[in-house]
Amino acid sequence: MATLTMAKAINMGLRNAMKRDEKVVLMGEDIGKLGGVFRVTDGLQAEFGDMRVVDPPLAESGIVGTAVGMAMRGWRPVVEIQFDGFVYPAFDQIVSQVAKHHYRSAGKTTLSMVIRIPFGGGIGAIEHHSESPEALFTHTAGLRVISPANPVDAYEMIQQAIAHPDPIIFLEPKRRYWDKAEIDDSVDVMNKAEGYSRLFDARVAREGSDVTLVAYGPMVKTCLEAAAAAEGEGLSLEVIDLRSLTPFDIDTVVKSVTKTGRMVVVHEAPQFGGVGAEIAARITEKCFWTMQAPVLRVSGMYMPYPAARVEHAYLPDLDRILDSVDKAMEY
Amino acid sequence: MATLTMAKAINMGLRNAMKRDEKVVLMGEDIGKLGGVFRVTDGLQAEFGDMRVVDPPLAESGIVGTAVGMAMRGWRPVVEIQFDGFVYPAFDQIVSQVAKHHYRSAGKTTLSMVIRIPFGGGIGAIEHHSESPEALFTHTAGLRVISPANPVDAYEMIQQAIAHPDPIIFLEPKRRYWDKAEIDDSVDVMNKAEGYSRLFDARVAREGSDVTLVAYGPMVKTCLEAAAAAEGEGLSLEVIDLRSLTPFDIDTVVKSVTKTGRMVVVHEAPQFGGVGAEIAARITEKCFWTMQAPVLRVSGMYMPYPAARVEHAYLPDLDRILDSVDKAMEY
Amino acid sequence: MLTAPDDLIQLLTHEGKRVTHADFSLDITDDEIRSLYRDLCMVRRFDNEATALQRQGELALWAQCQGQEAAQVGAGRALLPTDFVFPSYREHGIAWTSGVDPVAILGLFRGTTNGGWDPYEHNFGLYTVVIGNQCLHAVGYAMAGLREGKTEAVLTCFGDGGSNQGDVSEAFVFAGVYNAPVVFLCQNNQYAISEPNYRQMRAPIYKRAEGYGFPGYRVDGNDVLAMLAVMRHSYEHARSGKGPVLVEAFTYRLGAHTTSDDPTRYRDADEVEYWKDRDPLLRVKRYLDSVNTPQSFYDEIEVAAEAMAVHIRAGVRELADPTLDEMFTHVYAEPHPLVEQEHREMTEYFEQFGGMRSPHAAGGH
Amino acid sequence: MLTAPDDLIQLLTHEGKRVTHADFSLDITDDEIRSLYRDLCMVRRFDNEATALQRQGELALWAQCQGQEAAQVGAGRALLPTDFVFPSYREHGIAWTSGVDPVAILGLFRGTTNGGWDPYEHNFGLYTVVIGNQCLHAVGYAMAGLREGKTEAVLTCFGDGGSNQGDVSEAFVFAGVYNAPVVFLCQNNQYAISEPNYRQMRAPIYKRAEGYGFPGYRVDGNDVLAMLAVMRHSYEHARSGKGPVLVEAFTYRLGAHTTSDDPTRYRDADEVEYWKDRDPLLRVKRYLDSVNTPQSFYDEIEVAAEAMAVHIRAGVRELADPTLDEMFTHVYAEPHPLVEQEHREMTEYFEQFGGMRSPHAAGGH
Ligand SMILES: Cc1ncc(C[n+]2csc(CCOP(=O)(O)OP(=O)(O)O)c2C)c(N)n1
Ligand SMILES: Cc1ncc(C[n+]2csc(CCOP(=O)(O)OP(=O)(O)O)c2C)c(N)n1
Ligand SMILES: [Mg+2]
Ligand SMILES: [Mg+2]
Repeated sequence: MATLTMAKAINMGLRNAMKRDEKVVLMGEDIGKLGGVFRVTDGLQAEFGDMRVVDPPLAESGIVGTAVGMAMRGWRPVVEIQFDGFVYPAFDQIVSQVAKHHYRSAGKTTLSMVIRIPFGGGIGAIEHHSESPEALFTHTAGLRVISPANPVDAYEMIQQAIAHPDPIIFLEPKRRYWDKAEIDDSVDVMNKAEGYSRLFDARVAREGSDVTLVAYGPMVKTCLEAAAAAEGEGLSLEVIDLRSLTPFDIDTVVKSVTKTGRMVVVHEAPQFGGVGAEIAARITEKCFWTMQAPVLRVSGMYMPYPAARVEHAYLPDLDRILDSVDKAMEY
Repeated sequence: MATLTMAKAINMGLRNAMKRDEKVVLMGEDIGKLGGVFRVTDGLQAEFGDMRVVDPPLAESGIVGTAVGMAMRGWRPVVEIQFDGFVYPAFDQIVSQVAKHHYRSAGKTTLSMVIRIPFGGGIGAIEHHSESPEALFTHTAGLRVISPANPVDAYEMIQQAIAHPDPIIFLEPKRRYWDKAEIDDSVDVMNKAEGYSRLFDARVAREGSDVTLVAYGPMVKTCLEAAAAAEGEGLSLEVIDLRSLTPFDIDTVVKSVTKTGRMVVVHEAPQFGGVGAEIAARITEKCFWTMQAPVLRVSGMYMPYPAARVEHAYLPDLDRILDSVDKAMEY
Repeated sequence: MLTAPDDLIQLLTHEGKRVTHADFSLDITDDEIRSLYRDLCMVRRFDNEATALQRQGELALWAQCQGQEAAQVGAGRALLPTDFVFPSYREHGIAWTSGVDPVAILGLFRGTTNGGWDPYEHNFGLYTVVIGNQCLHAVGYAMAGLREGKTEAVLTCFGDGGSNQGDVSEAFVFAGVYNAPVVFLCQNNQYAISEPNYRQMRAPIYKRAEGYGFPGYRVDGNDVLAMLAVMRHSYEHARSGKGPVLVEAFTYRLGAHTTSDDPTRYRDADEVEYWKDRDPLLRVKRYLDSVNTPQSFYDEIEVAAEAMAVHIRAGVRELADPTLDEMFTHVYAEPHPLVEQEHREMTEYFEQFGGMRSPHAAGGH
Repeated sequence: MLTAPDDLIQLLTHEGKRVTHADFSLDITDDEIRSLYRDLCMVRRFDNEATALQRQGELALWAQCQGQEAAQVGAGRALLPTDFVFPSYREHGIAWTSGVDPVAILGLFRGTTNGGWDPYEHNFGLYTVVIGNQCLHAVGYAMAGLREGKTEAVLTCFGDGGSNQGDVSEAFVFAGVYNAPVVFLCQNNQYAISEPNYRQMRAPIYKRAEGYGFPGYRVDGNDVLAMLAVMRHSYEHARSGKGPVLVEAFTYRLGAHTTSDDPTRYRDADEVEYWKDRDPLLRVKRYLDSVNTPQSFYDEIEVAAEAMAVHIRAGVRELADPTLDEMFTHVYAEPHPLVEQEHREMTEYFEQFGGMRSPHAAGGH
């Protein structure tokens, strides 16, 4: 057992994956000597050499595109995009190639690759460093999109993602990199009987009976804080940590909503066309007669991510979540 | 008055816009001598010369990026992306620059530009030529996304879009390029008192009372056909042509749903995370007590656009729409 | 009018005369040249058959390679079986020399598949329609090969227009930095659909290589001998650990961009005439005639080509539309609940009508 | 250890000796050199103040330009007022010579704005963080200038790492094809964050220009005289209708990539020492000392720099956080109902608490 930050937990997960399978290659700007701008790959180049921990030229399409070529040969590239806002130069390769290759080749080509993206705001960064592009990927069939919310999941999920045969967008909630938790590093995550079979399952992070809060990545912690605060006011909130956005574990959410009849979805991305829209539409369709209030959404706003000094107003926080919970209760 | 195809109607709209304002410049692969692969710009280079109708190097990011630079100087570039599937190389410029520049510059820089994209399937094309990427743009604040469904709208909307100060993604339903309608070319669209003020309004394309069908671009016609067929079965369907996806004219839809209590949204893009999700979520929130059935969605599937010989199964058609209408009625 | 520059690497003039070049030579027998000629003819025939099939409505589209056969056959024949090809969408000649069944190629253009062949069977990757994407895959594939200690060359193809995509220059960068054994073959057929070279570039493409740290050559792409020589050299350069090479094959697209295109809108008949006289098949024929090739040789090719044509025509008509099940297969390597759900729903939906019917099922439109 | 190559265009050695160059010369008085030195010192001071402000928590981040002052002041001073600049995020020196208020620059790094100045006021565009994007804007802006019949040069800046982005090569292509009056300035400070040149390229960057059909030069970027001469020449080349130029300013980032960076992880102290001796300020000082510059000259600069520092410190602390209203303004040029709705909702929401409170409102952290 070790107490690790999420950044360190991912680091350990990557190390395990690299030891387990020598076809695992990390690629990303400054991930070598520097250990990445968030130090997630700290020490790995020293340990595995610069053929396995690659500091590529500064060109995201090039990084993802060459990773595709490596994957075509059975390697397992794990790409780090330095910040969310810098994934767009690689968007074409991701949407037209990474997502489609298995289908186009009728399964002959398997692209087992992971694209790690530190995402979201809350760290006071300048523009392009705080975005939440998940909806752009979840709409693209062929990709799987997952996001851990805590160090334990981060540690396990990164290893499972690397072992998985499909391409996976792995969204790391950057403002949670420094959150700590106990990690049991004595168990081989991939040797647990289930392997990666539970990778796409949602998790009930906290049980409750009045309203279901649904979140993923950075907002799970915020929802848990809201639930704790609500308890004081006599409200019982159930918090679901989706963990995976596609596949979307609808059963876990339906089960919860069947109990509560009310749901608030929380994410940092703008509401319009965000992941919350799909969740709301899908759950409403499934649970039409159960819902006692419409699905409400708490999210970022329809604007470019604003200047850091007002991001606190842009980002969903405990108060805004509870405000929506109250609205849901009023129905 | 002239009877024109949608392609010709856009051609005439472009010509008018170019005559009206000499800062309008068209840029796009093969739009010159060839007149574009769909001949939408036929004859315009001969008329306006190759400084106003530009066949640029084959590089979409380059085309959009240089268009941004021209717009920064007060020019009004109208970019043609040859097919939907080729817009992704320009995605970074669109999302990080086109969408954000007005905000970043606190309004000092106005990017009055239009990005025309023939989109959607139904023409038997090979891969990457039949995609519906609209949800990737509507989620991006700073862009406006519109789509005409018929030649008259195409003719007027392209002119209004070019005159508008904001960047606009103009989605042309390519399978409707050959649809014909009467166009009144004697009126100067921009001299009509309203200018572009109604550009973002939805339109009730057919009145009805039982179920509201909501669509845009290529699916409007399909919905109208479905409504005509349903009439025979005694069902009265109201069809709303959104015309604009962002802004989304929620009032027109709410008004309709308040009357019908039932709604089916139709689009070609995959359902998961599609524009229909946002419409469903938003309308459900607004009309929670009015809805007699959940919003149902008829759409493409969660897969890369399939081989052309099965696109008929992938694309929403009259039967699938009526099937969903029946489901909505059963609630 | 676009004509041929005079600094091209050439070993066989368009009049069919063998010439020498200071840097490149080819030790080749007339029989070997006949064998190349045979491939040129087979590819030409394949291309013509496909065009005819498109006209008959059997294909949705066809991208002709007519005029580019020498560039492709030269590049293809110089490959070793262990080398790998990342083609664009017009490399029918390289598909042919790689042993891919022409019928498989046609599936993509018929619209029965987005792929059509197993990339690993003949080390010939899927056609790539999004311009430039494949160049990066080639580099990555080659980088992985280096890690495996292989000495294989990787070929990737793109066009004159395609050379401008950011992905292609990024591929140059990566190949250079990692010394990847990639041969970049740019078939400069002088047009990107309707746009002639002068709208795409200010300097010849092959010159870009130097700025990225590797050699670039410009070859007469209508000269199969020069292509063979330069490509052999380039693959060997790559295999022997010297890194990437860029080869610009200067050629001409004799046909339309695709069967949907109308080249009369953007180029003159006399330009096409000029290039017809430089037809890559014609010059080899001129040479072979000058060395007394018997008519029986040409007859034999004709017989083989006709047999292939029969195979293609029958094969294409047999290419079945995907079933609903096939349509839903392979979106992911592992099951995905949403795909499964939609698969189930669509199956149930079509069962109302007795299963999915194909508008094409009756055998064409 | 990364050292200086010896084929750089140089007019002033790092020992402070003026030298001649076959292709570039500069007719300049000692007083003019003093004026350049003054700018170098002001920019250095601006940079140091900003670093200090970041350490004090007044800025979220700072990207130092230390070591690159000569490249920037040379490039900036050679501009005419009608020319336009499309900077990256480290062009503080060019911002300075363009007349942009240093406080405006700091707004971006304080996090009070995503922009901070009016691009048209000093013909100095907004900083661009997404690597390479701005190069295409520069080309488009120049293309529009051609259409207006203007004879203006457009400068755009990027880094050694940035040179690899697809957008930059596409900018080369477009500039070449359209003969756009763009000067591409690559400040090769030898690192892209932690990645040294050898991880980014196989050949010197300036060589890429030729492949795109225009000249490329490699200059000693720490030599303000060489920079001034080459940039003057290049802008004039552009303005006179000869098309684009690429200038690689070979320099060294003496500081960290940004205040978040830790360069000790990836480079050695002796390398930094080597380059400190090549400091762009030092060599001009050595020269000026050799021509008997009075101490009063240096004192006057010190006074001016201190005045600027006072202005910066006061100005930065006064940079207000955006209000809620400001946050919602300018998403679009024309009203957008969804933005209006969310604006309304958030205003109502914050009214419950008596308005939006800023965690920073008390005057910094
Ligand atoms: C990214 C992208 N943009 C546009 C297209 C549409 N398109 C298909 S082929 C072509 C021209 C390609 O010209 P070139 O690279 O010279 O190759 P050629 O077709 O002449 O072999 C274009 C514009 C595409 N397939 N991909
Ligand atoms: C598209 C993109 N990818 C990654 C980044 C993150 N990033 C910021 S600066 C930088 C290094 C840039 O190096 P270089 O181009 O040499 O410029 P320098 O910072 O040395 O001036 C990186 C990787 C970015 N801003 N944009
Ligand atoms: Mg071509
Ligand atoms: Mg640098």
